[in-house]
Amino acid sequence: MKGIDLKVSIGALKLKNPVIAASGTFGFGREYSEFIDLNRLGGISVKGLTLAPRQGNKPPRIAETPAGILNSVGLQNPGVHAFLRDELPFLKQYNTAVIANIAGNTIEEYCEMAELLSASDIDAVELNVSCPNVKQGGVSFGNTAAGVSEIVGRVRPCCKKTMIVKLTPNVTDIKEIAAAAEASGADAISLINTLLGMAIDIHRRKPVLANNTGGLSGPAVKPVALRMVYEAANTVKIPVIGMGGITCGEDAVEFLLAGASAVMVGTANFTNPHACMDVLKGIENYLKMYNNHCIYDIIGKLVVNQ
Amino acid sequence: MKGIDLKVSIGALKLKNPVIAASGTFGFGREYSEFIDLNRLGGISVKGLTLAPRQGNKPPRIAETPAGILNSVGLQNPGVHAFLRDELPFLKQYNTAVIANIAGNTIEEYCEMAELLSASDIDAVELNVSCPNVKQGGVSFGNTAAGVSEIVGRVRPCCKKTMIVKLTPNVTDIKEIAAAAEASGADAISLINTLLGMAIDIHRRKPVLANNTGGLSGPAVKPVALRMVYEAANTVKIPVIGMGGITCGEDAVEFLLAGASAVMVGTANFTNPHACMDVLKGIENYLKMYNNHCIYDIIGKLVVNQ
Amino acid sequence: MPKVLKEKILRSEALARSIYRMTVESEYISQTARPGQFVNLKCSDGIEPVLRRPISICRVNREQKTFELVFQVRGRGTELLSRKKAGDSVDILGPLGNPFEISAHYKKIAVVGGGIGIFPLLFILDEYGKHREDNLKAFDLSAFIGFRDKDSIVLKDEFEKACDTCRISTEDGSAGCRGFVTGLLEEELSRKHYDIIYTCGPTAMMKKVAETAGLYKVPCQVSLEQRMGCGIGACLVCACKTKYGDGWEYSHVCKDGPVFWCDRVIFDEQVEDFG
Amino acid sequence: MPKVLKEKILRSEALARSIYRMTVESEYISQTARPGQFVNLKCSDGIEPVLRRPISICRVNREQKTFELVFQVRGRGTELLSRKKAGDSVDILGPLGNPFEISAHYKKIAVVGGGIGIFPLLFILDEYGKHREDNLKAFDLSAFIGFRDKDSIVLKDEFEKACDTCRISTEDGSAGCRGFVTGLLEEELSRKHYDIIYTCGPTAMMKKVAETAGLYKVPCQVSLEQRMGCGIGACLVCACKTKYGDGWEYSHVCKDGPVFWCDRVIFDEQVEDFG
Ligand SMILES: Cc1cc2nc3c(=O)[nH]c(=O)nc-3n(C[C@H](O)[C@H](O)[C@H](O)COP(=O)(O)OP(=O)(O)OC[C@H]3O[C@@H](n4cnc5c(N)ncnc54)[C@H](O)[C@@H]3O)c2cc1C
Ligand SMILES: Cc1cc2nc3c(=O)[nH]c(=O)nc-3n(C[C@H](O)[C@H](O)[C@H](O)COP(=O)(O)OP(=O)(O)OC[C@H]3O[C@@H](n4cnc5c(N)ncnc54)[C@H](O)[C@@H]3O)c2cc1C
Ligand SMILES: Cc1cc2nc3c(=O)[nH]c(=O)nc-3n(C[C@H](O)[C@H](O)[C@H](O)COP(=O)(O)O)c2cc1C
Ligand SMILES: Cc1cc2nc3c(=O)[nH]c(=O)nc-3n(C[C@H](O)[C@H](O)[C@H](O)COP(=O)(O)O)c2cc1C
Ligand code: FES
Ligand code: FES
Repeated sequence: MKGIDLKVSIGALKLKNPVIAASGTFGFGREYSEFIDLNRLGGISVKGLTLAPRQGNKPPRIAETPAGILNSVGLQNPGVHAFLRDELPFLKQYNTAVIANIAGNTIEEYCEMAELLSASDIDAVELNVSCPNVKQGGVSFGNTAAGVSEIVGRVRPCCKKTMIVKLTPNVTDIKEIAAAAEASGADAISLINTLLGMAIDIHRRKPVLANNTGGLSGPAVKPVALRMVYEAANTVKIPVIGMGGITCGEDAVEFLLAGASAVMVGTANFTNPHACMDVLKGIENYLKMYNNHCIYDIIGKLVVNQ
Repeated sequence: MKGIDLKVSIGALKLKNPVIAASGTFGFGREYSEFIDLNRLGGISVKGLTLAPRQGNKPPRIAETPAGILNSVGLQNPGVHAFLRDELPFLKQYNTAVIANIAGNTIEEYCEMAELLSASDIDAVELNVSCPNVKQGGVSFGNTAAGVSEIVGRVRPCCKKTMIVKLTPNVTDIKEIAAAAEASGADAISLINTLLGMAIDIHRRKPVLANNTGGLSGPAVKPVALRMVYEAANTVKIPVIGMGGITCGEDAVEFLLAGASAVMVGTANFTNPHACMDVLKGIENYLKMYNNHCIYDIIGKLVVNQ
Repeated sequence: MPKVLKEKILRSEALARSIYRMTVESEYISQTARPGQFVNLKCSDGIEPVLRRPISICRVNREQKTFELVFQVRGRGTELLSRKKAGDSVDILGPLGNPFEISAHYKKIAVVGGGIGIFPLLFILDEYGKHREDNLKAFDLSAFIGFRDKDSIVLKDEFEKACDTCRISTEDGSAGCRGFVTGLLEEELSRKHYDIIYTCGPTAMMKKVAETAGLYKVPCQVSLEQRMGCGIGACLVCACKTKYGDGWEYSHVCKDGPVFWCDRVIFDEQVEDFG
Repeated sequence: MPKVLKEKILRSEALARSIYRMTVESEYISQTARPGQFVNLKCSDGIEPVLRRPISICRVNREQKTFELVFQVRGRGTELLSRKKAGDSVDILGPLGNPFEISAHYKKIAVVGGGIGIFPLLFILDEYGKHREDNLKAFDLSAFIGFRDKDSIVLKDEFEKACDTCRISTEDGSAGCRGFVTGLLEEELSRKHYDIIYTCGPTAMMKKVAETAGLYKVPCQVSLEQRMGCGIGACLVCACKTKYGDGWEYSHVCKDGPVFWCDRVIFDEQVEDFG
């Protein structure tokens, strides 16, 4: 890393590098701390939190698809109180940004969580307005600009931390949604959450997932994610955190060139527990190869064809 | 095929079996006639036609992505007149349904083409209101329910043939769009067209496609396609033609169980010029294995989890 | 502590139609793995398939620093694994999960398995076998293993060598007793006491074994299966219903299991089935 | 007429760093293929990568019913191809595309190639070579082949054997003439007449060759490349700009080419480059 400046700013939050573990794929960091040095991560977005504990959906919760997976965990989590009590102290041992990913059934719940978290040691809040796996909640706000404006606008005053709004890709026009998040006070946006999908067990003539549908992630979604990140980054001035199918440094560089200030690595952790570190090394190697000394030398540096 | 009834109805159109070659992936049938017996196909949806000939977009027009491809052909085609003169006679030698896929820059163009085609020997018109690769045209109508209503409603009186409306997956709510197509007079809907995506050449720091973005197809999109077909089929009463990532009989059966009355096979033709026949055989084998004698024994027979 | 390892395959052989045994050289796994634990294998070095595949550790050889996996070809992942040859390397994440409780307090031991569930049971017998060598009389090891038919019987010799009593059932009666292995167990329990029962196999079988064990008040451990994402407890996809106070909760097979005391498990949702 | 064939690989060998030659047994391709045609290969039997990869037919052996492909490892597809071994089978779609125009009317023939573009040129020389055997004096075959440096030179012996004059250039001068192969051609044309020039290689090179040929009024055929989908003319992705009346149109490399008369090609968009 000598000589290469990987620091990025997400609003007021400074990350030592642009590689963040994506929410829901990294637990609360404990499991992966056996494989990688969490101190070397730009940040960790923890498993989606709700106000009350949630059991999540019935199993099976996962199906494999071509170059991707569908999941329908349904936000199983111990609740934000238990997180603050039982998990945050562990994470705070490490020198990495802790991002609390939150989802509520109502705007009031989002606000209550934002307040609780504002009083804590976390570094940023990621408002998940886009979880496809819970009936009420997230996604109903996330799929219209009006819904996003309302929730972001109302949570903003309750949230003293850097506030990232995580967008769903299941929309007609991501630019409009991104603009709404920015206008309503988001410090940054992150995208994409999963694409709503389905898989069918033709022998049982039933959906593979007990929840019938699930969220698609992994390499399969990368082209869609990249297009949306590019569109969003060219719409808003706030930082964009890009994700969707990133497995290596080259993938991450695509998102950075498209305008992302940081990237999140999700599904790739399952295949390769060292994925976040491999992505980081890959970015560094790319910068070295092109003699770029600063990560901002590549962020948004895509030249589009006329 | 003895004993198994594969015939399906798409509005007034009867297909001998539910396997149709997807528009844009099968040319005007000539090339594939060297590999498969076109008489055995349920139908052929020809390359998207426009009123005037079109050169299409600059190359490169294709990029490979994980389990998928992005294309940006941009509707290169000789125009509907040349099609009727030079291509249709060839296709009409075969005993298979010929579906004319059309795209216009204006509603008037759609109407003019529908009239021309209504006077011809073709079997059905597929209104492409969803091509992501041309600036004007298709997609601007296809991504709102109002746009779909308008175009379908206005083309309907000009179209004496079975009228299939092909929907774009790049929308927030496919149910709403499907319902709009039905209410405005579509005889059937087909979906999905391609998902808008992007790929970046990190060494040139430019998009791989000269057109910057392109349409994603192939196995990668199957879970999204299947979910949308399921949603659409449970919204409308008219037949649904399902597609997106079908490569084999098992894939097709997933779509049929989800409610599709027929399937289209696109990208798989590139990998395997016999793909349509393999899909057909796979469907037959599945029916035999479960002792189903009629294709309608499986159409829409998915049992969802409660 | 699990590790990601690139290890060398020493041998790969077909044991029966669609059943393969792979012997892998691994200092780390061979020294640290315990019965009931599993490894999560990458099946190709491309991006497809995306997920690793969980396979139980069937046996270890601490001296030769090897371990064995036995698996059935079910789909693309296991198909790719079956094509690997001696000399190829394989990307392994493991050892994973909580092992069976093996204790010298238990003297009369029964293992009950069906289908691909029998493989991890061999490792249990081996562990008690070691104790037995020191103290021959004290241990009594029984194995009840069930198969579909004669042709699907595998590892019979190995089981017979590893225990005192080995009884086999086949569903069609083409070898051993006709019927399910649970019948053999019931028969045996009606006339003999066991200190512990370990079971692995189809859900219906394990449920029945658990009930029978309950009836005879024999402690019983089951090894569950569920589709997995990460294999290490981070993604929460591998949920299984377990008792929690008066109610229930979703535990996770990869982290809280795969081995559970049977009275903690609620079998009503255990739909996945590797029979 | 192209076919989908499952053929056996007889030999696979590295010719230089990242350059491989694969010899494939194929009655059909060996008997029907003509110089300039290509095959479209499936690189794995999984779904990844989705697209086939186009590779020119480098040579055929009609007696032994084999043909050769020579390719450079560029990415995942060619990497997978390079791992295939003798005895493996390979899924081939071919022969595809329009061949070079080979005619006994042409007596003084030059082939000009750079990088991986040189491989299909060998097949041209072979074809004229056959005529030459019957009528030794009549034909004069020259090859001008360019490489980056000494270490990337491949098939030198084969080219030397297949023609009368073989001149090599390297960009760094580490072997043959220093500079580009187009320099060699210009030098030669200034003192000798050719009846036809065939060229394949980086776009910039072909463009220059085409210009030079134009200057000396020598008919010239070029072999273009473009990313492909179907390889058979159905998907229209492999567009290349060609003259049409007073204007231009998009032709398709797989169907209308890959071989074109150079005066039909408009090089301004020919961005793809396999130098
Ligand atoms: C802890 C654990 C230990 C295991 N140990 C062994 C073992 O020792 N030997 C052995 O042969 N198998 C074992 N399995 C099962 C093995 O993991 C699956 O058979 C394998 O993952 C199937 O992969 P595939 O790609 O071949 O099949 P896929 O194509 O993925 O699926 C084929 C069929 O198997 C079912 N399936 C796939 N994955 C799972 C899963 N994780 N759980 C339940 N059903 C699934 C699907 O419904 C599908 O119908 C174990 C599973 C677990 C969870
Ligand atoms: C008609 C024809 C004949 C060919 N003959 C030969 C031959 O004889 N020997 C040989 O070594 N190569 C030949 N090629 C090139 C060969 O097809 C590509 O190198 C190969 O497809 C790359 O696949 P990959 O998976 O290894 O690389 P990818 O991972 O797909 O790409 C690696 C790099 O190559 C570029 N690339 C990939 N595909 C193409 C393409 N179709 N056109 C242009 N650029 C591309 C990409 O920009 C990328 O940077 C030929 C191509 C064509 C169109
Ligand atoms: C098993 C699983 C659980 C997830 N849970 C959450 C979550 O709780 N909150 C959230 O915002 N995103 C969640 N996601 C979405 C990811 O954070 C990420 O947006 C998505 O997976 C795309 O990135 P990837 O392709 O790198 O996985 C989850 C994804 C997976 C695979
Ligand atoms: C190269 C290419 C060209 C296409 N051209 C058209 C077109 O002209 N009209 C149209 O309606 N769909 C077109 N499509 C979309 C396909 O018909 C189909 O909707 C899509 O590819 C999804 O199916 P698949 O995954 O089986 O390919 C095209 C797709 C490809 C790959
Ligand atoms: S597989 Fe991820 S928690 Fe068990
Ligand atoms: S590759 Fe499909 S038309 Fe040329």
